[in-house]
Amino acid sequence: MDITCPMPRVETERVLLGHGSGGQLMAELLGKVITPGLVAPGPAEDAAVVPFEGGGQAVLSTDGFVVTPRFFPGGDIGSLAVHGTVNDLAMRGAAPVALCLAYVLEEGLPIEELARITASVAAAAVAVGVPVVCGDTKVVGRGAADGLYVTTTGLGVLLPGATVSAARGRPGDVVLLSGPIGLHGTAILSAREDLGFEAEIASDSQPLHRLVARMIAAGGSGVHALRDPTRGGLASALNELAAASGIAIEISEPALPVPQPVAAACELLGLDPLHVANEGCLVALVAPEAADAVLAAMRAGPEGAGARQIGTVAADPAGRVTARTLVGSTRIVDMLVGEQLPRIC
Amino acid sequence: MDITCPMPRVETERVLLGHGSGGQLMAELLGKVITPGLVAPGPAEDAAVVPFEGGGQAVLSTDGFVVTPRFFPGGDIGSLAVHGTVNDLAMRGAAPVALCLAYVLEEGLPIEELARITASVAAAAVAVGVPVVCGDTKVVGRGAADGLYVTTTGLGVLLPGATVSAARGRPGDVVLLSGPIGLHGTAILSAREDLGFEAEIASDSQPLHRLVARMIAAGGSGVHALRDPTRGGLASALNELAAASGIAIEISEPALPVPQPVAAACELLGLDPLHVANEGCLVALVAPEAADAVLAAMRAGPEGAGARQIGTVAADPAGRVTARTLVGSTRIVDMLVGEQLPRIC
Amino acid sequence: MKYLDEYRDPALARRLLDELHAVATAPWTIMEVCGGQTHTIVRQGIDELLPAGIRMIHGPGCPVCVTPLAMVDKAVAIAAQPGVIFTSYGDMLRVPGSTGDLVGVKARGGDVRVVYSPLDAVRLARANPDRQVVFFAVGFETTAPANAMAVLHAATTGVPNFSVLVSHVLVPPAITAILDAPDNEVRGFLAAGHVCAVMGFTEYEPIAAKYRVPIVVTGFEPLDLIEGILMTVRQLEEGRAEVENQYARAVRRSGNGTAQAAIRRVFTISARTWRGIGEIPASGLALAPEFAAFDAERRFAVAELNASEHPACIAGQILRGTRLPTDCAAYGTACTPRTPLGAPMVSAEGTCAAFYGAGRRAPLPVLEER
Amino acid sequence: MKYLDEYRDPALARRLLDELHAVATAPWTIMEVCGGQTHTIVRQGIDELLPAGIRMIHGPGCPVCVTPLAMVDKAVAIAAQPGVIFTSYGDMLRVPGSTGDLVGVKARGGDVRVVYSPLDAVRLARANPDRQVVFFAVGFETTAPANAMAVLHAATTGVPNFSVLVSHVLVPPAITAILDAPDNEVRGFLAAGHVCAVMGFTEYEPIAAKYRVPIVVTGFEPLDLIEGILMTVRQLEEGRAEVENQYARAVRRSGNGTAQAAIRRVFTISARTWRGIGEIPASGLALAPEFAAFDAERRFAVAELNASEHPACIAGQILRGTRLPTDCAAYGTACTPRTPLGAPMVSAEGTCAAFYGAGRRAPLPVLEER
Amino acid sequence: MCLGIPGRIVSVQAPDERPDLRTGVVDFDGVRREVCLIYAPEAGVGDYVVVHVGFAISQIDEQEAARTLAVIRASPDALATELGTP
Amino acid sequence: MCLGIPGRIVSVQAPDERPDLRTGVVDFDGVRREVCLIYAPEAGVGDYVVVHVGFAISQIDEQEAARTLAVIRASPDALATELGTP
Ligand code: SF4
Ligand code: SF4
Ligand SMILES: [Mg+2]
Ligand SMILES: [Mg+2]
Ligand SMILES: [Mg+2]
Ligand SMILES: [Mg+2]
Ligand SMILES: [Mg+2]
Ligand SMILES: [Mg+2]
Ligand SMILES: [Mg+2]
Ligand SMILES: [Mg+2]
Ligand SMILES: [Mg+2]
Ligand SMILES: [Mg+2]
Repeated sequence: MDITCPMPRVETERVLLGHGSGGQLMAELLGKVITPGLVAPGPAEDAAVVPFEGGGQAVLSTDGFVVTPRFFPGGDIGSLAVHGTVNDLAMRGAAPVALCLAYVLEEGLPIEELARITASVAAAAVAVGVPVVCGDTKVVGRGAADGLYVTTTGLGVLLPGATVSAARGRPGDVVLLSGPIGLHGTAILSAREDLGFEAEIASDSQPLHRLVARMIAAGGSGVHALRDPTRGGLASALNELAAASGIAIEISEPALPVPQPVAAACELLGLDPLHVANEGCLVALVAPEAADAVLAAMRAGPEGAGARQIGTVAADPAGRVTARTLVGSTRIVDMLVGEQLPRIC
Repeated sequence: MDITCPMPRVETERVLLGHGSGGQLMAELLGKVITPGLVAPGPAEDAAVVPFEGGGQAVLSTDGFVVTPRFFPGGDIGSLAVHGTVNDLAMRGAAPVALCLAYVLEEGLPIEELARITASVAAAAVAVGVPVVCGDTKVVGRGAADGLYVTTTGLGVLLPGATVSAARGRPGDVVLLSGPIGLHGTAILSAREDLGFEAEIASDSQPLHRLVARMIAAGGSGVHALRDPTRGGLASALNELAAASGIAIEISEPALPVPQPVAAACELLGLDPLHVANEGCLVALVAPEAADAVLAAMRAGPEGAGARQIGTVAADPAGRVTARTLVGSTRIVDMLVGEQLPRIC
Repeated sequence: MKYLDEYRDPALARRLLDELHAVATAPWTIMEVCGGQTHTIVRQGIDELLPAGIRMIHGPGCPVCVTPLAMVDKAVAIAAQPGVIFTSYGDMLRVPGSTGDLVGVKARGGDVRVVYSPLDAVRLARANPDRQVVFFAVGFETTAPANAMAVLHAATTGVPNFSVLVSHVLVPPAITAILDAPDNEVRGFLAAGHVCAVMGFTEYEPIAAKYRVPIVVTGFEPLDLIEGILMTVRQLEEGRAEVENQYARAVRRSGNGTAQAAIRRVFTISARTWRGIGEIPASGLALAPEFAAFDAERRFAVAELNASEHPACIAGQILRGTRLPTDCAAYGTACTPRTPLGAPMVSAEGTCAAFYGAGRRAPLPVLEER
Repeated sequence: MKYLDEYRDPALARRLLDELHAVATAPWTIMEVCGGQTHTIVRQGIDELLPAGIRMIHGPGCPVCVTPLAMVDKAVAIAAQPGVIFTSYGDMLRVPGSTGDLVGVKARGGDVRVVYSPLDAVRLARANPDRQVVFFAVGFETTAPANAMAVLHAATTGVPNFSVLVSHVLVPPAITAILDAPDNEVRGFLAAGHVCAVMGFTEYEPIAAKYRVPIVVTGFEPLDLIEGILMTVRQLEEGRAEVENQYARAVRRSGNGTAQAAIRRVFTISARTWRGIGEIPASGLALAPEFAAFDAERRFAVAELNASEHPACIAGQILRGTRLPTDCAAYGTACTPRTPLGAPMVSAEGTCAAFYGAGRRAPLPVLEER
Repeated sequence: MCLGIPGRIVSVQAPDERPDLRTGVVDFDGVRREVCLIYAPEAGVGDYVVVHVGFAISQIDEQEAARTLAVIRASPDALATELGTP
Repeated sequence: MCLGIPGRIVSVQAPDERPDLRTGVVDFDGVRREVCLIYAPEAGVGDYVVVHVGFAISQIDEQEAARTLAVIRASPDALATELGTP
């Protein structure tokens, strides 16, 4: 097709905020620019399982944290950085063994704030029961960062009996969700000053490794796939699992636990709760015969007290996520395209 | 002491660029703000050795890379991020097993540049022989980063016979240096536009794991301590080893391999080559009986072709580094205080 | 939420649908005018529950879809100027102009900010007296009073560094244009509830009468929409062509007088080009001469760009419901939501985007761990 | 490097030292005036190789050490103003004023930049016409011609947004002040080679004569310094008090006429306060009235701050060589290179900092892996 | 177009000299925002208004709201009819 | 004070209308920088100048430089004397 100028033109030469939003733009960037030639092709996993000394296996995951504001109801960038990486390890069926911590600090950051964040990292690590074994601190000039960024990397060891992979979802599996959705993203939005909203809402940021340990203990290899629906929300998590496993996922929209203030904030800003980030819940694809035991195990602890089934897995159409809507119709559950922007329309 | 105002007052409440320069300010920040309560006390190591599954050991190291300009003679931020972490693993006597890669991208970064840097990461990892097993990509708003930051984390396995630690330096050890100093820092300075200097100088950025493997193979547990003198330069590396091992190190200034353009740039800007960063050499404390074999092994490969003895270790004064000067006197080799600033005086 | 949740009751929705199935005997093509209504229909899958003959056409009621290429180009040109803070509702940021979009301007160093309210833009101007703050005043009659108040507020309190780039459109002329097209197939309209909350619905009465089309003022929740469709079909089946009000809880016949007065004070009626449709006379709002000082087009003297749509795009016919996206050669190949060639692919509620979202296509792989 | 490496020859240094040991029979206190010379002495450990009776006193020749607190405060106040780009040689960034230092201003959002040359600051001003670019013009006679040329250049080519905060000092009045102190112990001087490259050394001749002190114009390399010391000791041993030129490869008796003319054109001689010493009449340079428009002090109307030194600090006596840092109660406790209370602890070449560096103190632990 | 969300006014402020320039805090199930009330001159604390881009554009008529629902509820329930229950 | 480093002029430029406003590129063992030559009016390509903050403040007198070294070299070598060798 011959495209002459002037024609509608979207930005394709520069990195956009939407490239980091966990949606289609990000998938495009990863697929076209970052992973080719760098990472061995394979399903999208939360953490990598690496052959290690003498036939053993090590589990690794790394995540950068750039959340703003750095302090928000329910947590801060320090605790979040611990939980995020511990959870990514857990999503692969691993228990955390060690954490690495790398700071990028902006010149001018109040040292008192750095101390508070570091104390929060330490407290979160103690609560998880994982040692921070190494670290790094870089300082960049004023205006070359927004205060402080953290990258945490986790080393984990597979839980006995765990065979979890994003690619192991199977037709017939049930889809379990451990708790309410949208809390983290909404808490961050309401903590941002520029939109003028206030809400008494706290992020769900919490470690999920104990929840996963209970699930694996109860369901063994019947726990097929796990994912923490962080950036991009539940919609992205489900689409990634559907793509990696080559399955169809159907969820029931009325079954989704969307807390009232989350629903309200989404209505006001025109957002979809399925696209809003979470930091303390997980979605699981579980073999039907193990589902009851796994669900009971989830509910046996505080992180999974509100666990429930939200859907089922079918064979076709592979890679597609659909939702049974409130009025009993179905719709495609698509990934966010780019950045999550408040809209008026 | 009662300090009334107005009095000379230095900035103590904010993070300064000097806090990231590998010198005294950084040591102060780490010692007072970052490590207490977070990292178990212990000697300053390049990488952590972590007990792992079934009595094994895993080696971990993490580093953020914020170098500007991102492309410089001899390398770029991508290859540097691979070399830096591989080298930190090597400094603990470990062979690299896997790398994790976390990007923080600034909105607006040309995607072509991201692709080039990623290709450089991939090429460097292939050259090292270590797979990149997982990654993460975050995007921050325009003005909230300077283009691109990378954090790499490495998992390694101890080389057979390696018992390397910053704390294992012993009186009587010889101090070996693998190659010329100051190249990386000078290359970066001359690639910066604002100072107006030009020099045909390339960074020494290169992986040192094969060099270390040769050294351990030749010297076994006689290789006591290793360090790559990156930020803060050789002066910081030696001071850290002296502190961690509780030893005195004396080096011979005339024995230091300072390439001509490095010397010239340092003269012009009033810098000390001992404070200038390196990314492709190491300093080793080696038992005297193993020194010849280790030196020969170093020289057996290109990274160590210029290896030489630069000093010796004594018992007292513990923690002190001195240099035999050109005119045959001695001086204290101190760490940089803060940021490395060009001076006229 | 009160006044939302009740109107989402699945059992009541079922009842209304049953009644609709019982009432509808002939095929009818109905257009919901408003993008917000399209959103509910697509998101709840209401169209799939309708009787086979009832076909919903997504109308032009989405500012993202109808803002012309040339106006997006002006926004991009102004936003790219140094010293400018360009503010907009989030909707417009990803709309491509012929030289790029506003997210691209931002990525290249422009200061583009999303605001929730136009008053936030005025506030920003007051906080940054040495910068020019421009607000992209798009929208329909619903949004016009808010945008009018921002201008009035800036004028009254003296905020000289504030200006607006106006691209306001009006619904009735668009409906008339659709009905005037020789190949028009639309037989009834759901009027936009919030437009009517501001304007009332007296101006629709002559249209209903002249063109013999039922027009039902409709809300935005599932029950509202199904009831609005039901009321329209009832009129069609009974041969009536009246204006009815399904959304009586928020809409009065004469609308919101204060808001209308503010619109009349700040704006005058003008011709506007609608993306995908073309110029429609008297179909938009421009700043009244009294407020010309706040006109960003004057302040920044942006060249009038002669931007033309992509030749392959058949958006005009799609917006009028006479052709389907799958009739378009570019659909799904050159034209996707990520790289839209035409208006209906731009917003998630656009007809082409809605088709694309529902079509069979493999999700993009995400190869990275999260 | 040619003209550097030759003057670092260890064998020749040995010969000169041997000769010095042979020549020196009595104890002599000698001051090297220049911080650059101090740097070489400290870094090469030359003082430790001298005969036991020869004691080197580090003089006031370091702009970092002698710039008064009040001037640093002015720099900090100007640099903190919005719209200002404050430029400086790197030396001044970590010098504490009474409200903080320039690195702190930068950390708090000020735009503070290190330049290598004052012409780079002028260039920056030309590239940022809407910002005020201020250059911190510190230094001795060596630096004055460069700073003068920056002002001349800005005046000639029309760079109205450039200005200079002048804190220039002159060497001969400082030497005189030291010699005038009742407890002075300095018996000979190494004059600063590069100051004399600009100024020549005729102005030292009356001082040598009046105070009966040998003054040897000396270079900066190890051989230069040892030879300079040797020449001074020879004079002392022989009872001579002349001005001699060790650094003949760079210094002519009348200096650099063009450079002197530029200084005279742009600056006038004025009183200056020296940190740790106090005000010395006619010991500095101020902008000539013709260039008052480029005076940052006028442009920014910074309040005259009455900053006082720390009462514990005995810097004045230390700079004159009459007391040692270890005589100071604050030394090594309240006063360290990281938290200096007085001038001699500020720069690495300051006497207190040099003592601290050589003293026994545990290096700070680095607990993090690199 | 025209996302409009109903919320309850929880407080009202107005400058003394311009009582018409009212603003209010509106609560949406726990999320609150300041809203301009100039176009809802009759609405007070406790009333529900439809909010669009920070402006109340319409006050909810509670009786009409109830009536709409009542009409729908009164329509025949096909399933119930089929099963023969009322 | 006054870091001054000797370097060799490798090229000279001057604006046509102001031949006195000369600048040059000076090489310092492989590191090059543009330097203002206004205070070294006699120095040309190949000459060594002492550079301070981007200005040549003095041209090196090569004969004096050699002489200084010759003087030092001529001074008695104590070690050699001790050992009885010249
Ligand atoms: S698919 Fe794209 S090009 Fe075709 S009609 Fe729709 S918007 Fe236009
Ligand atoms: S140690 Fe500090 S306080 Fe004491 S004289 Fe030196 S600079 Fe002054
Ligand atoms: Mg991860
Ligand atoms: Mg910032
Ligand atoms: Mg490391
Ligand atoms: Mg930037
Ligand atoms: Mg990730
Ligand atoms: Mg994660
Ligand atoms: Mg994850
Ligand atoms: Mg490190
Ligand atoms: Mg490192
Ligand atoms: Mg290291």
